[in-house]
Amino acid sequence: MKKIEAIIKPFKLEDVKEALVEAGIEGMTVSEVKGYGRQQGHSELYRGAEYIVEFIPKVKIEIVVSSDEYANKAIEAIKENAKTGKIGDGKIFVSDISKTIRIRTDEEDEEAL
Amino acid sequence: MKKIEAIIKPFKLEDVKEALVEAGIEGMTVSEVKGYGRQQGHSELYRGAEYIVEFIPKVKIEIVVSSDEYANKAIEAIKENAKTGKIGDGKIFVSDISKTIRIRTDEEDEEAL
Amino acid sequence: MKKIEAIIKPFKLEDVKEALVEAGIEGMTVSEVKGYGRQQGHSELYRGAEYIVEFIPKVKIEIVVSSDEYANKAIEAIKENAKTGKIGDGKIFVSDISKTIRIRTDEEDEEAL
Amino acid sequence: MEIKYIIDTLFALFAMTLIIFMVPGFAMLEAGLVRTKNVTAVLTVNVMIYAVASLAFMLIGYSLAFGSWDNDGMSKWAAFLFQMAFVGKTINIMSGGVSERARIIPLIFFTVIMAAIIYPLVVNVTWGANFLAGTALDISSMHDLAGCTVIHSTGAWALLAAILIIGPRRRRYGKDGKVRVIPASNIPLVVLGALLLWIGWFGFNGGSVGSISSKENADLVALTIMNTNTAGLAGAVIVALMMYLKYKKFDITMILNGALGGLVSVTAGADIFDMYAPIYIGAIGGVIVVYGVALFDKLKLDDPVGALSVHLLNGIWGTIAVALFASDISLWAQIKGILVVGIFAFTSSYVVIYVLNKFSPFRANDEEQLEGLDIEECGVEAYPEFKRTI
Amino acid sequence: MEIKYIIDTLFALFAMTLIIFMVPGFAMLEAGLVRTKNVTAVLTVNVMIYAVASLAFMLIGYSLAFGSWDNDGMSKWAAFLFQMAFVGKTINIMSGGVSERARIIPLIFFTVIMAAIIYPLVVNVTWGANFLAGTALDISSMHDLAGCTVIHSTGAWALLAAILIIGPRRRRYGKDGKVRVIPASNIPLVVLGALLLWIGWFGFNGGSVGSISSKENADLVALTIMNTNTAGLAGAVIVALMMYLKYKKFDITMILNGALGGLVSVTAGADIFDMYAPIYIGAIGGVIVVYGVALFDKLKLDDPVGALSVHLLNGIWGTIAVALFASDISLWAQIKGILVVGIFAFTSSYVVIYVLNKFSPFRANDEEQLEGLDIEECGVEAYPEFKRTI
Amino acid sequence: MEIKYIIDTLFALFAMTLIIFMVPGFAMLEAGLVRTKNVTAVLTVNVMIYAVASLAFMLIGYSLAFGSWDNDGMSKWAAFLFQMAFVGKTINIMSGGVSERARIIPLIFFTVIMAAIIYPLVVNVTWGANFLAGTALDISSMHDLAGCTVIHSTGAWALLAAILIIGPRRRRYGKDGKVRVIPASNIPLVVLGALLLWIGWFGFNGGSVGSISSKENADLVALTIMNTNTAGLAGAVIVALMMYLKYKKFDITMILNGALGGLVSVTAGADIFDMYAPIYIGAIGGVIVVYGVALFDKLKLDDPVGALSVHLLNGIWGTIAVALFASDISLWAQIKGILVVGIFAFTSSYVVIYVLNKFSPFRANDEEQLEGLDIEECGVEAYPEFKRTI
Ligand SMILES: Nc1ncnc2c1ncn2[C@@H]1O[C@H](COP(=O)(O)OP(=O)(O)O)[C@@H](O)[C@H]1O
Ligand SMILES: Nc1ncnc2c1ncn2[C@@H]1O[C@H](COP(=O)(O)OP(=O)(O)O)[C@@H](O)[C@H]1O
Ligand SMILES: Nc1ncnc2c1ncn2[C@@H]1O[C@H](COP(=O)(O)OP(=O)(O)O)[C@@H](O)[C@H]1O
Repeated sequence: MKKIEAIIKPFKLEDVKEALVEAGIEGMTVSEVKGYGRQQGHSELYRGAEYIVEFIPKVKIEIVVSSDEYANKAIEAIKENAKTGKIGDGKIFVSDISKTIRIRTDEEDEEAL
Repeated sequence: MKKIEAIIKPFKLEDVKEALVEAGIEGMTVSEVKGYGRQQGHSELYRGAEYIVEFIPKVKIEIVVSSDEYANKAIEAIKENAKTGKIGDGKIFVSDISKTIRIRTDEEDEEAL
Repeated sequence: MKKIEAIIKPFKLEDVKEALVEAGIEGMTVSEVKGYGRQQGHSELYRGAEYIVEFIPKVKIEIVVSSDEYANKAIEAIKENAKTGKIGDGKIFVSDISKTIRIRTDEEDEEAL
Repeated sequence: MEIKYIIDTLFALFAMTLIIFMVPGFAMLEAGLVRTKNVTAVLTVNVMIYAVASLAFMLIGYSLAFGSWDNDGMSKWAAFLFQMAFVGKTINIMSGGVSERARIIPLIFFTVIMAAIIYPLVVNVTWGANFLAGTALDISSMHDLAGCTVIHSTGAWALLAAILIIGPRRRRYGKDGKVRVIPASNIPLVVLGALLLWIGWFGFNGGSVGSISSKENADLVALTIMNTNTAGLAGAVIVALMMYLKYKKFDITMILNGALGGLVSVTAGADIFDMYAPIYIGAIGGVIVVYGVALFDKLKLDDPVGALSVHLLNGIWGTIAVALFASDISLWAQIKGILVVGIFAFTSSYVVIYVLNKFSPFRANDEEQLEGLDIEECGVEAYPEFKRTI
Repeated sequence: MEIKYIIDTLFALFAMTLIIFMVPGFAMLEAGLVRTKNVTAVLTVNVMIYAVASLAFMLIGYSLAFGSWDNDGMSKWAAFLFQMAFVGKTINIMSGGVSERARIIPLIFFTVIMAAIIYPLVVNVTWGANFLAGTALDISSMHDLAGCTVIHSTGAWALLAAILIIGPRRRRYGKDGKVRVIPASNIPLVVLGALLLWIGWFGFNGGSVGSISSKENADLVALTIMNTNTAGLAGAVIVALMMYLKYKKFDITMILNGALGGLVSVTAGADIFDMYAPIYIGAIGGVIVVYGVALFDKLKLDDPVGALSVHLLNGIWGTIAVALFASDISLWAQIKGILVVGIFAFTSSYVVIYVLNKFSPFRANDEEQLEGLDIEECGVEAYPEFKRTI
Repeated sequence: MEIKYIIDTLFALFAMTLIIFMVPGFAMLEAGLVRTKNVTAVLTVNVMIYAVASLAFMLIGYSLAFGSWDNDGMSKWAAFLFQMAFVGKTINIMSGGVSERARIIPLIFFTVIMAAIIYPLVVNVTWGANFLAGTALDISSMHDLAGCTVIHSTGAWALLAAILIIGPRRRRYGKDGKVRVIPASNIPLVVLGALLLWIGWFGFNGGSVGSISSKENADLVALTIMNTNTAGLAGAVIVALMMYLKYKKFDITMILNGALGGLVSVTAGADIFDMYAPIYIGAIGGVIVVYGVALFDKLKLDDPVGALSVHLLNGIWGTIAVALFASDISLWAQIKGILVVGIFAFTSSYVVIYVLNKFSPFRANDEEQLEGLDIEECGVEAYPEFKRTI
């Protein structure tokens, strides 16, 4: 099984989620993270003084899939829908998962996904 | 070493944590995430209009353990205590960790856990 | 490729980030998590009654690097800058990443980092 | 005489306006004290209480209490508005203490009955037409300037009845008897609310003097407001001291409850105390709150905002204190008033809540409480964009 | 006579102060209704409106409206302050309805013109010097106690013009015509704001009687405040009922809009209604809000705070209601007033906004809206330490 | 005469009530300006200041300041309440400027001494019994209507002393001399607080006229309130302009400080300026705040709420402005007043804080500051359920 982690721009989440669902991915877990990279943070003000906010809000999507086929589908869906072409679009990381369990049913691996 | 990631219902955290501690798991890291899956989101209102909140609050527990034995103990503790039997109870994912370091002491691997 | 996950004390983030950048790590993703371990939580009050807050705010840094060399650099940077010597300094976990994609450019693996 | 009529009308409108600030006051206080998942629900309850209780009092309760709308001393509309500003408070006291678990619909039904009948009957026999006049139960000689018994105790007796019937919040008391502490979610709102209540109290007690249009009354009104304030100060200070001695920390949630306890305790006699008595009365009021909160928790009477200690215990203490600190007040008259009102308010509320509860259960079930009343009862999250911590 | 002068000055200052509470009132209401990324911007707009509009009115508008600063009945400074307290409200109504997308600079320009010219001209022909006196357009016989048409409709006509020119928020209406619901971000602020507005209304309507210094006027002021309050109560109750019947839930955001709708609807005639009429008028006002909000959404007129329903529809309804519920008021005079003011306010606002828009575009572009106006326009996040959920 | 007594009592109670709204005003302003981890602590300090300072003033300070409680013009209780409403403000100014690092216990000790002795002595020689009468230091000819020097400067001199002794917040100034910006955590609270202060200022300055019960006084009170308001408007507008010119952005935290600076600057002479002078005075006050905030940061005087600029610089400017913009005011008398009060307030505060600091250190150590004063000093988190971002 593969785990796909994608760091994307927050406002792209809805499009990505819909594309994933269309691609047959039935479950995912998302969280709000902050990113640091080439994309520049913006400056803010407080009582007449400027400062830089370096960490930029991003959304992380985690998807575990049972097969390479699904992994590729998921990657494609994310790539297509998270892209704006501007710096900061984010990254996709793929790694291995050795076991999956659905807590409700005790089902394991493929059946749990 | 193994990493166990569990996505559970937030109100089950306390029970799960206690069971893990009892099972000899001395450390864990938790975070608030949002889940999308078979469990349906609820509808909310704003000025007389209804809308659906699709992402459901979940808690993610991450535990790194030194051995398969502990991994199994942890999985059992989670499975037993996170279960309500209703859709949305969540998933457990297991993967490999190649190295662990305790920052305070520079201890590595088994000793760091 | 390697993924380095570090759980550190929140106020150490800035130092760690700067050290990572100096070590040539150009990107990272951070998130606010809660930790449970040997470090004791503090007690709080509400209307004259005391209670214990067990989960302690921590920051998780995730860095994916292309080589063991960079991995070691990153680990060194984190170890040196996150250390206070007191309980609760946190842990570093290393695992494998099989694929990386930069969404903006479709670049893969080393090139994506 | 016209000028007195004008000035007292203006004065009543001023006092009434201050009391209306207690509507946001209660709303913010309670919104700050409950968990984020129940914030919209308590806010909705607060708004509905103001709306429903005021209308019910206007259409039914006011006549029941006073027999007629006539008024010689000031505009009858101003006199009504001033009284109307009180009625919701009784119910606020009750609703606050059952928050995080009581459903809105039955609370609204209870509001109607409280504002149209129960509270007006209490007013009738104390400040109003007094249908008990001449009977053995006549309590009109109780000195209760601004409702220590008439309002605070009445509301809190209703709360006690409600808590007995509705029970505690889910998992508030563990199987092992342990008390689970459920902290306040938004301290700035708690402070804002408490301070708005404090300011409202100036109108509440000062306005209850009834007239400012003579030299004596001007002095009386000013003294009343000063005494009111002093008791609040003393309540806050003593509780701060107690908290510091116990924990070396200043627990603001308790300090504010102490201030409110002090304010309640001076409400019965602020017009007839000298300027020092409120220091003692308010300080004792603060102490009562500290022990009261612990006591009610031991009794497993779950009261998220501390209303039983603030309003019931101090409602009683304040009414008795008049006899202790002011001259020419009969202790027996005060106690009789407390008893008659207490028995009537508790019994009638108990019966009404008991019966209502059969048709429209007050208690949200465990699953609803877990999800939070905001989504269950209102469909509106209080802070949808703010990430909640576990 | 001196005593009347003194009392009416004091009364005007009291009423003025209550109205100024509407400045935080509007600010908190709108800050609670918009998304967290636009909170600082709406707050800044609210503060700037108060500052700029009041200065413009002082330097230009007041003379234009009333012809002179002289006043016999009370201190001319008090009379000015009372009127000055009104002017920002017109613009608050407009700015609230275009929040989350309108830039600050053009809003400030519009504020100057509205406060210095447009609103003063409306006041001139209704409550003021009346340069239309004797012409066919003379509308001074319209009964509009506290600005149902003069303030609420005027501001809302400007809003309608602004919405037509500026357009809806980014992605508010999907390509498929679907309406995307954008919920309020902070319900306690919404409730606090609405309740402060409510209290401010006592000063707004009560103070508009103009004098309290006779027995008749004291009665009139008190009745006006009571009727104002009653209509708000009725608006809240009816909307609560409608929401409950439809969803079995109490949508507080709509209930408060209902209350505000009720308050607007009674503003034209609160001084001449009997005590029951406001129940009907306010209830109808509430119903209008419920259907109005849905209607404007169907028309794709994006109004994040519901100002068109609350202020425009109820401004019209309230002005008409005077003729229906009070005697001796000509329906035609009311309608004529609505039309003349409406046509003037809408047209002039439209032209001004249209022209301003050429030089300094009102609409923040999609990217800026996405980032949020706080960072774009103010550089200040409203809640920088609070983690936002997705 | 009785009617004057009554009206002035009512007026003083009205003004006092408005000033008390500054208690939540300061509390919300400061709670919004500090980081979330220090919110409960500043709120607690604000509540304790009100409680302790008022009691100390009642028991000791008031007699020290005025020599006697007697009053012919109004109820002596009302006169006291009005004065009591002032005293906490001096300390609020001081405590706000050392927030995020000053511990509560020593602040409370200082509150006692300030409210019982230091501030009463300042009042004694300016508005009160004047034990300096006839000496070379007699400054009773300084015109300071509502405490530009007596309150604002006094509090801010104490703040300056405190900052010098306590030092800046942890890591506020980097080793390399760089200033680390620490942004406000809750902008709606900042706006709410500032607007409540603004409204309170009407009572502060208007009430300081002392009587409304003659035609002249009614005019004077109304003019004073109008001028007060105008200066606040001008301060806000000028700072908005400066921010926009510099950053093309509207920094609301600075704009509000500008408004407050304007309000302070008009406080000494609002009763004797014509209606245009406050525009200039307030605008200059706003400019002073902008440069002042930057200046104090360069001097490494860490003042999280900008109190030195708002209250000290503008306290001085406002006192001088009286001589520049009003006739018949001696510039020397004003400067002498500033100097005498300044030297006394600074020196006495410095000594008191220095000595207190030996017994009960003011400064929370670095680790406590890192954890936040809420947990260290109060044990109560302000927003426990809200996830904090890094
Ligand atoms: N090496 C890395 N490890 C983990 N996360 C990274 C890494 N590099 C980038 N990221 C994440 O991806 C986001 C986008 O990266 P950035 O360099 O700004 O732009 P781009 O993806 O267009 O190259 C960052 O904000 C960060 O969250
Ligand atoms: N493929 C997946 N990858 C990652 N997380 C998942 C996946 N499927 C489900 N989840 C997580 O598990 C949670 C529960 O899944 P759901 O399908 O709702 O119910 P159940 O676990 O009972 O089958 C989801 O809310 C989501 O957070
Ligand atoms: N086995 C584990 N798995 C995952 N996270 C852990 C584990 N053990 C510790 N942690 C994380 O590391 C943090 C620090 O651990 P702790 O035991 O308190 O101190 P130390 O790191 O000094 O040994 C914890 O708060 C938790 O977030």
